Amino acid sequence: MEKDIKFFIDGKRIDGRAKDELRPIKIEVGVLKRADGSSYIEWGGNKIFCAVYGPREAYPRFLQKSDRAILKCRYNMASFAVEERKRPGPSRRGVEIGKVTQGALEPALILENFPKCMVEVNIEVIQASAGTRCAGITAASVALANAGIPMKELVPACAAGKVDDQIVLDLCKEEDNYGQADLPLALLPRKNEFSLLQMDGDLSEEQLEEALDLGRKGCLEVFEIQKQALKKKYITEDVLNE
Amino acid sequence: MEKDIKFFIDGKRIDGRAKDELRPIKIEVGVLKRADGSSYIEWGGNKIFCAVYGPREAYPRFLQKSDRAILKCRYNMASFAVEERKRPGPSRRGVEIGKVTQGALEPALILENFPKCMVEVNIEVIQASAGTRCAGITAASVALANAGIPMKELVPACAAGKVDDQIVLDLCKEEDNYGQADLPLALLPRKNEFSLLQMDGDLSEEQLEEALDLGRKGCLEVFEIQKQALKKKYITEDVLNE
Amino acid sequence: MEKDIKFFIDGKRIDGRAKDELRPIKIEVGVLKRADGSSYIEWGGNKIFCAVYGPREAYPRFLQKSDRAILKCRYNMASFAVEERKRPGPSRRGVEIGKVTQGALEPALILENFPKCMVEVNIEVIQASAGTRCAGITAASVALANAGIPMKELVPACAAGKVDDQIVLDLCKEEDNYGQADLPLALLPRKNEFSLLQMDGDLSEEQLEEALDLGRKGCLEVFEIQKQALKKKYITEDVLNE
Amino acid sequence: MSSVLSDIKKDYIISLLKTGKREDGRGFDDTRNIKIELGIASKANGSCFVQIGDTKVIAGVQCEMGEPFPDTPNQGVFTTNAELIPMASPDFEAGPPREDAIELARIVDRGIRESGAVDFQKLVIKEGELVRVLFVDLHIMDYNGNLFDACGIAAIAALHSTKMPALDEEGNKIEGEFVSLPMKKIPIPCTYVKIADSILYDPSIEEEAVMDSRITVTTEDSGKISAMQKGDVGSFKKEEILDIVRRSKIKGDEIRSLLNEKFSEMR
Amino acid sequence: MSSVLSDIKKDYIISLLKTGKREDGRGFDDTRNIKIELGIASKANGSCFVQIGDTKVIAGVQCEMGEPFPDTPNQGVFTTNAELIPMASPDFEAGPPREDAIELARIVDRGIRESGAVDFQKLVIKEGELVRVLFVDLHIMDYNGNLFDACGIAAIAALHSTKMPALDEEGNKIEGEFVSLPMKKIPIPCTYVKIADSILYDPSIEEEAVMDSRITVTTEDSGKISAMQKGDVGSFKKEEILDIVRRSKIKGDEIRSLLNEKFSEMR
Amino acid sequence: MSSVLSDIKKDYIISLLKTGKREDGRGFDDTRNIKIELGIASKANGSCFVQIGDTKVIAGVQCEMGEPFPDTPNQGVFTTNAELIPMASPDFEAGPPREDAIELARIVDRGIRESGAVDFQKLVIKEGELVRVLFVDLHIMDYNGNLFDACGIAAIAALHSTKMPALDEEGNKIEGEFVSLPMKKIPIPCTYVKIADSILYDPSIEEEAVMDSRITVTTEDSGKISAMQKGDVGSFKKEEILDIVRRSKIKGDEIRSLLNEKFSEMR
Repeated sequence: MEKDIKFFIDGKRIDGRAKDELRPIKIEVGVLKRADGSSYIEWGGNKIFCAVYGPREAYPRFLQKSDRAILKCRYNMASFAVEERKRPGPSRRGVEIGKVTQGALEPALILENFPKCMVEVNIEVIQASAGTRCAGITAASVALANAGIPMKELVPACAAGKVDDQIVLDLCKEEDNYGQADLPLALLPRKNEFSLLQMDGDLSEEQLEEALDLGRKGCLEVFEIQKQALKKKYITEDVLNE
Repeated sequence: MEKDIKFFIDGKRIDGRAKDELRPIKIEVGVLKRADGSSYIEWGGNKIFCAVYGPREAYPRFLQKSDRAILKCRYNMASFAVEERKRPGPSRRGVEIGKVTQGALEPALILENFPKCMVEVNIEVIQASAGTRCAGITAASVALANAGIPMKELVPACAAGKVDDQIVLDLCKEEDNYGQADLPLALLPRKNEFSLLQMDGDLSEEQLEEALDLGRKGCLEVFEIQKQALKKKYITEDVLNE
Repeated sequence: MEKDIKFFIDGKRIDGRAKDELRPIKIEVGVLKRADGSSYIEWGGNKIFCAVYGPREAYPRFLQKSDRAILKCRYNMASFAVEERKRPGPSRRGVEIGKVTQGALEPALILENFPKCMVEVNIEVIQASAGTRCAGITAASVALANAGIPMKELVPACAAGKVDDQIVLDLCKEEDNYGQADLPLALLPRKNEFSLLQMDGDLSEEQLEEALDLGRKGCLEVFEIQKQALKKKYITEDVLNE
Repeated sequence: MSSVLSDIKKDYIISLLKTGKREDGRGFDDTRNIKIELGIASKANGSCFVQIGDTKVIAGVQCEMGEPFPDTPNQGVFTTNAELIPMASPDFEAGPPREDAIELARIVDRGIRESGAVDFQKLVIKEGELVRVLFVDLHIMDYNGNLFDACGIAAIAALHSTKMPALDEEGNKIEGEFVSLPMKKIPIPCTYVKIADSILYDPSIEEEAVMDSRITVTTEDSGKISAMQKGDVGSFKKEEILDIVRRSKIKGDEIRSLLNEKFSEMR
Repeated sequence: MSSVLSDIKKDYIISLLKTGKREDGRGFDDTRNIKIELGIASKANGSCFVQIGDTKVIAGVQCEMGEPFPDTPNQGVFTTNAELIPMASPDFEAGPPREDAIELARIVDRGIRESGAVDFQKLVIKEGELVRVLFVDLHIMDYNGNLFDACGIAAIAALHSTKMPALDEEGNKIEGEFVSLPMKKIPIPCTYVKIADSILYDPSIEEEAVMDSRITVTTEDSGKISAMQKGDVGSFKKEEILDIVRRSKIKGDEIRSLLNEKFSEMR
Repeated sequence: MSSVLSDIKKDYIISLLKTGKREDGRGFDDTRNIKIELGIASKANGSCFVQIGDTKVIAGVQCEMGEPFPDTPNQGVFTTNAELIPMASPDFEAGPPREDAIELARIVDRGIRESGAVDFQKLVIKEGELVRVLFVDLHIMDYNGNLFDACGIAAIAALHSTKMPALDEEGNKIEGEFVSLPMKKIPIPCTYVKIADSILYDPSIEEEAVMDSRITVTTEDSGKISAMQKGDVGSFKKEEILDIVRRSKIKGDEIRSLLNEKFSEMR
């Protein structure tokens, strides 16, 4: 898949970033009226909405668990989010990302309070540009907090990767397409464990360790942005309520 | 969509009708054994069967309404009803027509007597030639009466339209395909309100008023044919029962 | 469909068999761990697994019968079972074979003991070479016995057919493709009735009678192989348990 | 294809059969009233309405052009589809075709295809490239028993009445000219049910509800058997099968005569 | 598209309407706040975010190339799709488009297609062989009433803002050059509901829950009516229809001005 | 992919693990019995039956010819499909592939695709026009834990054993001549579960039912890591991940030896 691309110019990456630098991230909280919790994230060229519904009775019934709520995550990409129109409706890729998103978020939630219920996370990608699953998980975690779902901690996510034999943070489109490895991660910051970990490409053991460390650093930066977004929302609301 | 067609010759329309003249209509009642009520209509080149089932328990259950029966209308066109074979099974067009058919019929029915039940209307187009939705609604209303569903009044339907800047009644195939506007209407004769109204094309306010008036006149003629068909059915049956 | 093929050489068929000779058959019992009963059959070039689950509660509920268990038979051909890859998932052919398989097996089962339950038969064709439905029914009957489903008798199956105006037993691929008739049969040996009977092709009354007789003979041979396979399984288990 | 009928009804039907009578007064080999109307759907290339008793079905035939299947480059394409639409019975549902509809379509399809009723080789316009594509669509309007026979008769009659656009040598339509399908045979399916050892032709819906087993035998003009299909319950003895085959030939000839009459009226 | 609202709420809304007031303080012909943002999805050829009150939708336009339909060899292809995604309402479900989404897509589609808003003939690259294929995809993000107007406005605005790759005479893309769609009109849908004889523009979700009937009228710059659609319940008198048409023209002009402003900002 | 196991069972498994023992007597890094049989489905171009303990899967490979994807004109097409058929478990259902089957297919697909195991460029017959199209179909026959490893091993083994029809320069099949797939590597997936801080290779179905988290690591001959996938519950510490990677290399080499033996038997 590699192409003859110059990934580094004067130590800077294709889009001018340093190796350990994130793309710009902006998170808004409570952007949708109908949903119980919601958020909007712009991350590099990605634009993603997230809506959370629940806890409400799980449906269809056979999905209900007697000892806790279930978490359903739906990841959808709008047909117009990419340059070549995507066929509307669920894709195999979307199904898999929904599944790993659920796996990334669930360890941080306290679902035991709501037996037979479900919490639904809807992630809608309006514009896509590498790293949508990490951006979606990041936004979803904030929307879950906005919906008041009890949680142990927020879940920030961020990819590390390898391009031109170097470990870098938060791959951009060209790095994702033509790089050597992509390692999307989600972090449980307090527990210090990874709840999302996928990798495709080619890494040595040492490179993996370096990438996990760099990815963790990126996740912690994303974590700060998540907290700021929530703080801003609630301070603003407090001010308005006074 | 306009084509270079001569819509009027010596004041007569393509098929020899006057501007305010309906195509020939023939309605038969009780033509199917299995259904609770049924009818068959020939209207111009259209041939349509209608079967009504119910009231019976609504299924699936989440559709049930606690204060009244629901009305389900299914409009289907046989693959061989048109010259270019239609793929079997539901089409987007059929789904929409089913929905507007339900909207046209429901205001005339008394569904409050049957909570948690459903009444099903099945419209099957065997041969199609412009105006199937109006013919279907007309037939369905008669089949509902034949099934003994309580109703405030029958619902006749008929289209008005614009061809060659003239308002005409009951468009034929060529007028429908190459005309300037099509305005299918269903009338509640006693209430004097329209329960079906769709329009595509290009009408001025004055033309709309003229079309509504002409369409209403057409609906009232259809209404007479509906009543005759029911009368004939029940007189015949009375005679046979004696 | 006939081709210019020499079906008989020195009185022997294309694959060297006599007219009334079966292809080699091998049946193993209890080959799958998870299923309640299972079997594996190799019959000529066919390789087929069969798994039986149940009796367990029938699902979805509206399928339940208050006086007996229902029998569900699913016939599936793996994409790679034939030379031209078959699209994965259910086919119209598979649906029909599932239905006739159910019809062939059900008369031999005692389903009245298990109201509201279902017994599921799953037939999976891994390699196909003419006669999969008969091989599947044969294997399924053995797997049902292995699952302990109460039954009146085993159901052996075998096809008769017509090639080159001669009635032969157990068609091979070429005979099936280019022959004159195929008559798959399943036999209830004790009742001496046929519970599977399909035919496509061209038979006179006399040929039909000859084919039914020959097919019955084939079924009875298959019946012996079924019994041996079950005997071997349970003798082996008895020995191991001692 | 089953309804709920009380055991009492079943006992009643069986006790009647023991005295040689059917519930509706018919003899064991009597057909209900048959009505056949060719050309009911005039937009189709061929069509036929068949009513047997209160069972009503319509078959429509449409012709298109397309590529042959790779394994049969010298044959036209033939597809049969059946829709058990909710109109026909309170038990039928909308949605993708269910098992019953698939089985029905496949049996009608084979009854026509395997009998050689249509000369598929004459449907080739350019070998391996362009052939006639035939669709037979079966719509069940009113379901009151014996769908197989009604559909089988409607399909073969619709095919015999089909007029396709005539084509010139390059495969272009000749405006206003039509040709018939190259038909060779009239295979007729005859369905029998067994109820407590009585074997009855043309079962009513009540008889189907209590039947022990069912079988359909398709015969041709020549008396040859071209297809057989045991239904989804029960079993038959060899002697019963041979008896049914003999009776099918007689009934098949009767219906063929009826159709031939209709075909000659049409011309 | 209905929610459960208690009868008490309904009575309250009606009693307010009798005094000439709407629950949210608007006059009968007042729109909720409208926000229109062109180009929200920059990977698409055209896009528009529309917010009416708390209802939020996005329309994306994408252009491909392909064959024309056989019956319109001299026109581009135009397809509209709507997704009532589970994000937008607790009542929407994932899965294939439901009746509501199909109706919505078809109405928006016809409102644009039949009005002649796009000059489809200018989308032909090689007659009968190669044309532009336009997809309009509607994503409902937040459903709080009056989806038809929000979607209709978003679709027409996205089309007006669309930039397609320029093509040379052979139909090859000219790298880096873009052309606008050949737009001719700005049809605007205006939706009204009737509640106890009051007729209200731009219904809120609460008003939709208690409405007796609903109608959408699409008008053009010239004041012509290009489409109408009565909703799925209730009925209207002739006089009511004509009154709504008159009011639609005024509201349609207001929204057209707003869009024209946005379009000129864009240039 | 979960079963219901009582809490008692879970406590029992954990208490055993604390004493360093697994329920079935294995050490933490022991595989259950592995059986590999190449060529089980002889109609396919390549096939492999893999049994790990009581888990049984079959992979079939079929080769067709077709167009390449527009964005990779110089590569063959590769598709992986998995069917969790009802045969394999009382919890699997018939119908379209569920989430689990989609995830399984995608992970096996990427494990092969991204590792460069197949030289896709050598599957091109005519660039941008005609390429080999490879289908890998995975059938799960008996589900008793650790599906990912069983399927990953079956798929790569089936590919290594695949014989495609040889082609002449124009892309026509040379009757009776076959060529192997251009294989470059043998990536092997190794799956580990964490249960109460113990990390176990090749989980049984009982262990999967009580696991806290799961991870699959795919390594190559060179010891390189080519793919990783954390499963759908739980989380891992960095140290745990690095430990698992080290152990995966050892187990991966063991299985590669086993496969290489089979491949040399085959020749």
